[in-house]
Amino acid sequence: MDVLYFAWVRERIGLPRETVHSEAATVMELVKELRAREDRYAAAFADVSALRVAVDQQLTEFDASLDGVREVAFFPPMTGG
Amino acid sequence: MDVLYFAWVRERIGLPRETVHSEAATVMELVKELRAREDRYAAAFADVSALRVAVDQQLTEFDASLDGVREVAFFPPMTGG
Amino acid sequence: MRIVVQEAPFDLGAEAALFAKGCTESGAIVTFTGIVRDVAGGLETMEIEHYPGMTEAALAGIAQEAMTRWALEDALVIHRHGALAPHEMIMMVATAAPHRKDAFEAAEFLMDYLKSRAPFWKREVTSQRAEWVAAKDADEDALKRW
Amino acid sequence: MRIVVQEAPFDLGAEAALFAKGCTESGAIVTFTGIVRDVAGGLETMEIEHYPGMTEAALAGIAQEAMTRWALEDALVIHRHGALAPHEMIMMVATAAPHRKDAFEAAEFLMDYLKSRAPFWKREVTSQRAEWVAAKDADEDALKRW
Repeated sequence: MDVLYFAWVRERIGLPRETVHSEAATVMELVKELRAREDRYAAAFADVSALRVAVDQQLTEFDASLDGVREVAFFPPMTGG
Repeated sequence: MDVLYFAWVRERIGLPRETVHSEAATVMELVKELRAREDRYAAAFADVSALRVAVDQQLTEFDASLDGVREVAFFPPMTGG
Repeated sequence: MRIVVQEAPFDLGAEAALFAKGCTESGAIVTFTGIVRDVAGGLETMEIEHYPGMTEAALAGIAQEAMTRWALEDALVIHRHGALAPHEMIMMVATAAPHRKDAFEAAEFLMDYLKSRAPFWKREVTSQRAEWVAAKDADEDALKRW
Repeated sequence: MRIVVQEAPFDLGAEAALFAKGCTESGAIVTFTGIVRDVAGGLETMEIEHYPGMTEAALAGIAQEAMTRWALEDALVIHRHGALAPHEMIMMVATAAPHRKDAFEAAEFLMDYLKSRAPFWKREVTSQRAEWVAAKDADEDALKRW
């Protein structure tokens, strides 16, 4: 699936998007896999309460299922308007 | 002093403005004098709770003093906006 | 602070742009525009009577009160009088503030006060009859929240 | 209902006039415009990042929710992204309704949701540093009233 990063999450990880092959059943499982990869991921995902997640472009929670999902995006709380 | 009428008060009395010589001390005393004049005044001032009054172009109450006042206006509740 | 009372139409787009251009410290601009509605059907004209002299003073007083109560950079009130056709714009207010909450609240305050405390009276004229618009209890009640 | 996400500036006056022109059943039109403020001093650009695809869907969802909750004739949302200078307009919303209460509430609802639920992120760039704008608790709290 495609994993997207925005704002300081993008900066910390150092790329805006990547394709990830994962068997993770939930967003949180995916986060744990990403954290284990490298320090920059561990740093970006250190505190998920500071993050928001969208699955297939819909805001959701970290316990959301990844079944059939094509796109997951991680980013800080939004600051539009 | 000048006495002004607006909206249906103006229509009922039949004129927009007139000069009134009165010794009335308060708005309510002036209303009583006007009521006593003719039926059209009595009709216009029958129920002062349906009216509003401005003294020298400031909204006020019917017990307001007329001491030194140049202009009194009677009208229904306003419907601007 | 600009207060305009006029019979002629005004240009919402031009007024909004002009107002915004004059605001250099604000993060939030709110405009409200009131339009003649033909609620019952058959409305030919909405006649708006006002009290020249007092109208301008009352609007300026209401706008000054808004400037005092909220952290506004500027406020604008435009109100027309005379005979208006359905869908014509009657009036507009605009507020500019550092924060959106102030701009919104001040605009609502201006509208609530302008509805019930500025000397305007509306009369609806159809081919059948002409009738003064009655003040709504809800409009008087709206003042209580401020 | 029109949703626009663009890098280019928009023309508040032209957009407000166009929106009003399209509304034939409304008595009340509210617009809100957000402008880049230089709060701390020294702001060179406000960079706005967004999530193409999701942004449009999120704004449309929020506007649709407003249309459902209030008796709106129409709603408009315009939001820019990219690098903006101080005093540039970032975004606007407009609402049209028969009554002013609906138009005001819906515009405030749109703003509150757009602040915290549309995928935009602001970064303030000065000559010294570049810093992501932190979400405010007050903005998250503002959602609770709806």
